[in-house]
Amino acid sequence: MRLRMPFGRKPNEFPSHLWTQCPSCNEMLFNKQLARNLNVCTKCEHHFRLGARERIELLVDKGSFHEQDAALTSGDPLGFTDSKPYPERVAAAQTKSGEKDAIITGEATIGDNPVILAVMDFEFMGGSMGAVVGEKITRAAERALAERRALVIVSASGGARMQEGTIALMQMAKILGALARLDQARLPYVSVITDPTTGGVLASYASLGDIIVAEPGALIRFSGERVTSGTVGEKLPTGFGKAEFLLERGFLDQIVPRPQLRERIGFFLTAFRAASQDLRWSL
Amino acid sequence: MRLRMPFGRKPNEFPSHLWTQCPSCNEMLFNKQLARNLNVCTKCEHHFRLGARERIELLVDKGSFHEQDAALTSGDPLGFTDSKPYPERVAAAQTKSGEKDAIITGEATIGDNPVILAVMDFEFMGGSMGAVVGEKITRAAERALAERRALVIVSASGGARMQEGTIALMQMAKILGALARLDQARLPYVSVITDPTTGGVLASYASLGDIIVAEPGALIRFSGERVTSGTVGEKLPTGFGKAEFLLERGFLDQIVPRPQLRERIGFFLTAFRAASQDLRWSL
Amino acid sequence: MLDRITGTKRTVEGNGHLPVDANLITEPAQLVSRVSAWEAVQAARNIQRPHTLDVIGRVFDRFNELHGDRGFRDDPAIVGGIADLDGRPVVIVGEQKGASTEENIARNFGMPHPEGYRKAMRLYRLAEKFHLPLITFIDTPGAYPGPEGEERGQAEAIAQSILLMARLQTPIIVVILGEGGSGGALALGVGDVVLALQNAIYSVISPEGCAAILWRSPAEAERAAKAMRLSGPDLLELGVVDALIPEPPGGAHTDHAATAAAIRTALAAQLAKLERVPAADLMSARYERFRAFGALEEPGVTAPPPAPDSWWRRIVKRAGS
Amino acid sequence: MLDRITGTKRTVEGNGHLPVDANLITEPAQLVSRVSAWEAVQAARNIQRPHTLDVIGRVFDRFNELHGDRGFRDDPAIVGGIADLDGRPVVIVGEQKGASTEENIARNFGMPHPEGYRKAMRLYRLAEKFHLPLITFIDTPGAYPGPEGEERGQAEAIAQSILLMARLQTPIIVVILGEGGSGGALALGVGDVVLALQNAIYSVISPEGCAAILWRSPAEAERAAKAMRLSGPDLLELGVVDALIPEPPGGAHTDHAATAAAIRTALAAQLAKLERVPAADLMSARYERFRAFGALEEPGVTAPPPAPDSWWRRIVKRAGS
Ligand SMILES: [Zn+2]
Ligand SMILES: [Zn+2]
Repeated sequence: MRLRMPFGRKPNEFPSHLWTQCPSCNEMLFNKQLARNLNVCTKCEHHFRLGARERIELLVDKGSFHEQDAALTSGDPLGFTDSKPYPERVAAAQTKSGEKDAIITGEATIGDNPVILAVMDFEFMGGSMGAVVGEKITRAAERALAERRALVIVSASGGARMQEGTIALMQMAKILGALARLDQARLPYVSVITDPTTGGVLASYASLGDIIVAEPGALIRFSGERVTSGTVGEKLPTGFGKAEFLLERGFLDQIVPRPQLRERIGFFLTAFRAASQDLRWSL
Repeated sequence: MRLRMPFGRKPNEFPSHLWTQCPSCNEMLFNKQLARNLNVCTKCEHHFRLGARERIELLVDKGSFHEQDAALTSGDPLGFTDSKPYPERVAAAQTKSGEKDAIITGEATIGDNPVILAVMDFEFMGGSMGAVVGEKITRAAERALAERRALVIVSASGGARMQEGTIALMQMAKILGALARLDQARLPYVSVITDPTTGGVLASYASLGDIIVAEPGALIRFSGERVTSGTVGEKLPTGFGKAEFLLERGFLDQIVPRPQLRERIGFFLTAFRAASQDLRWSL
Repeated sequence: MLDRITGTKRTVEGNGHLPVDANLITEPAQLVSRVSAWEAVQAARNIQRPHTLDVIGRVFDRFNELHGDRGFRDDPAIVGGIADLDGRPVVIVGEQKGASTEENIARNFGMPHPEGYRKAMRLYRLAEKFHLPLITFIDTPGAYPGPEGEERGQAEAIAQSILLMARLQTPIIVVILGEGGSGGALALGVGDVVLALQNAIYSVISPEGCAAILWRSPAEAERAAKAMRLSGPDLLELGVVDALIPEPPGGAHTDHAATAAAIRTALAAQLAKLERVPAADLMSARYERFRAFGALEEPGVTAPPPAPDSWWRRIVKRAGS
Repeated sequence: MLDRITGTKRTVEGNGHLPVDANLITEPAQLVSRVSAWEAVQAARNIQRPHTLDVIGRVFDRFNELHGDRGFRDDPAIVGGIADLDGRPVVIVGEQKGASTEENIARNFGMPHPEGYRKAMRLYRLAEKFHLPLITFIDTPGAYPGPEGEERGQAEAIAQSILLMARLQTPIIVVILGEGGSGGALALGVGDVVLALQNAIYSVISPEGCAAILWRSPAEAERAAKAMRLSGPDLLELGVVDALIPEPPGGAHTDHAATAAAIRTALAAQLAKLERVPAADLMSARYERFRAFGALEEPGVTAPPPAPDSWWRRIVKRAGS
């Protein structure tokens, strides 16, 4: 991030490993304090991106999370190479992040409601969805079905992972097959959309929740900026593709600030919980 | 209808009980020939309105129609009087038309498919929907359900009958309750919309067919012209509220010229017929 | 569940009322005085009358508004969400008028567009999926009659909404708060129990519209209002509403809190009954409720004898009330 | 039903092919020569290639087009309706490119808007209600990426369409005619059998888009096309399509009639098999078809042994093939 310095200060007063400037209000934020505030600007409440592990921490009841399918890693279905082979790119991303792929899944409780939780991480290859993301979400949905838990997915993704080609595309159908079964069984699915969520992730599970919430200011669009303006060449209105725009257009239930997410999701899950227990109404 | 005379002819050359001028192409049409052509202009194919009895004749397999619930007549739930009492208005309409109310229902076959058919008549109090229309359509739907026949409704109506107040409004819920059961049982319902269909009829059964077709040029809108322009005061585009506009806007499957209606409906009913017979697929 | 569950003179069998619960008005005779139809129209349209969000805030706990139709727009003229009623989660959908000119412009004077009804349907389905009771609040002059509404299928949206409510497999309570304008109201109006505030109105067309057509003069609206029998006691007599919720002496607009308290009591009592009714019985009862409307004559046809064990008796038995 | 019903190396158990029916190509080795990826891209985009309505007209009898999404607009980039295939009624939905510049403008170059996918969904539900087999034709550069598409929920419409196809209780055959562009293609692409014309392509992003992002230059599209493995034989090897329908020697654009005849033969043969499969088995098989995609490594986890009586065996038994 390029730092624009407040008037009268010199750059070296704010070394970037210690400070971050808020792109929204320009405030210089002390990194540790920013992290303590869940990566939300203490001045203007701008929501910075958040890693999957930190996200899980803030979403679940303390200590309730148990990771599943942690060992899954990507194959190389196409034998794909651009400037370097796909497996090398994955390995580099794994080394850098300490994670195996762009998603972490597991069981937890949220407001005492048993859930299966899947959280994407944009830092891992742009949160791109390949077979690992597809498999982990599908297993998550299947587990939710088997154990009659709710499913919560937090999306943050540039879309399908190009290096896995149509196999990445097929993950959309694979995941949605599992979501269809979950829906049939009347188990709740809450989709949480965070900055940024685009492409094949938005065009599949992110857009299908019984409840869909987004974080303030999140970029949410089907086409990447490049594609939309490049292909069609039209000027876009301000705020286009931001969460607030999507809310107005009818695609979000709510925009929920990060500190309220756990409580809000818990409220919905508690409200939905009775359904699967009332046999008079089984269809 | 005000006659505009073609150049050089005198009005008395075309006595109005023998001739009708086409409002679309101005051609003078000999009434008997017009009737033989199903009330469609022989020159420009403008579709004139058609009475319910004539409509039934052209829709069903020859001789297959048997009327049902023919004796039903309206009560006076509100004790309604404007310039004259409602029962007097009904009696006058009955005398003038020889019909009991604005709809005729019965069983028939269309292309050898067993159907229950309901046909509205705009000439009877503007095809308005009161309890008789509501009851006859509801019975038609219930009979279709009991006998596993398809339901075909031909609409032509100014909307709910004001003189029956909220009782007329309730007919919409009553009819749609029966249509919901028909849908649940996977029995086909074809809605045929003719000129004009507006208000509560359009906002209930006319808009809900598995297949919805309309006749060319039919006026089809939720609000009467008066209400729309009066209340909001906007200028309306040409063709607004005509069948062709509705087709473009996605609310009609097809516009079907009158002479092709029977065959077209028969095609759809034949295609849908297998469903109720295939037990592997019963849900 | 009032009439249809417990059996009253407005049901097929025509027997008398059971004791009235929750202080509801189920007989016009219970009213000390009866306002004129035109006074009811004025009261129902009073801008200071409690509107949907105001009522929701006072009647329910932890209301979480849900937005959007998932296809075109979030219509501000219809609001909805999930909240608790006495600790029990319910889905709420209501038409929303403004309490000021500014809010009325934002809310389109409570006249929904098609996407408003499509938002409502989305929430109806949510209620059904999770078996949450559905409570709707009606308060609209009618569906928006302008060209945009026509273009996006106002009639289709209303028809689908009525159809969906008719088949929705979860208990539904309808409350008419103010104006119940025609199809735009009925799109939220197909329920197991239909209640109305004492001074609410419900009509097939506005009195002004009726007067313009039948009397050829909007100035005859007062006369039309009377003829249409759109006031609370009229609707009660016609069976269109099952009971009236009493308003404070000066009218609902004089005391929002007291009005909300009466609504809350009524909802809690009805919901407690509805929740004991098995799904299949509830669906039959809802069907029969609307099936029964209509003043008809049918010479030569004798009415079929009532079934020995009718739908509402079954329900009364199972519900044990 | 090819692979999944009869069992091939691309199913879980990895056994060999059963005899090939309807002259379909189920092994790349059956191809005399293999065009380059870039040649396939050119062929798939050839404006003279047979497009959906042209194919429908030649393959089916008595096609009756059905219009509209019942909510916003009739999208000309998606066509659909009911027709007969060998006297058996089916529902057809397909993406429609133009055969001329004028038609391409009218058809938006085969790029559907959200209302196009919503029209498709309406027809999917119609097929399900009346248990008519569904046949879809894919031919699109992708869903329209412009602002109107975003505003009306392009992503939501595609997601709902995929979800609906995944659960739709009627047999589905998918045919990729030309370009299979990403999610805009997959919205019509979830079937029990997925076929492609020999020179059709299917990809997660256009070669140009891929090149622009990964090679930072659209000029590298040819290289990207090769790397993405988007041509017919590649898709066959990946299991993304179940079989290729052979094109005439000069390519489909040289002989529309022969191409249509090959499609017709393939559809009739597959449909005859699919129709014998009970609903529950079909739904399981469709689930497993897409469930199986993914090259994965999972250290420390041994794959579970195959179930003794797996979904496809059950189907083979019942279908008796
Ligand atoms: Zn800030
Ligand atoms: Zn003419």
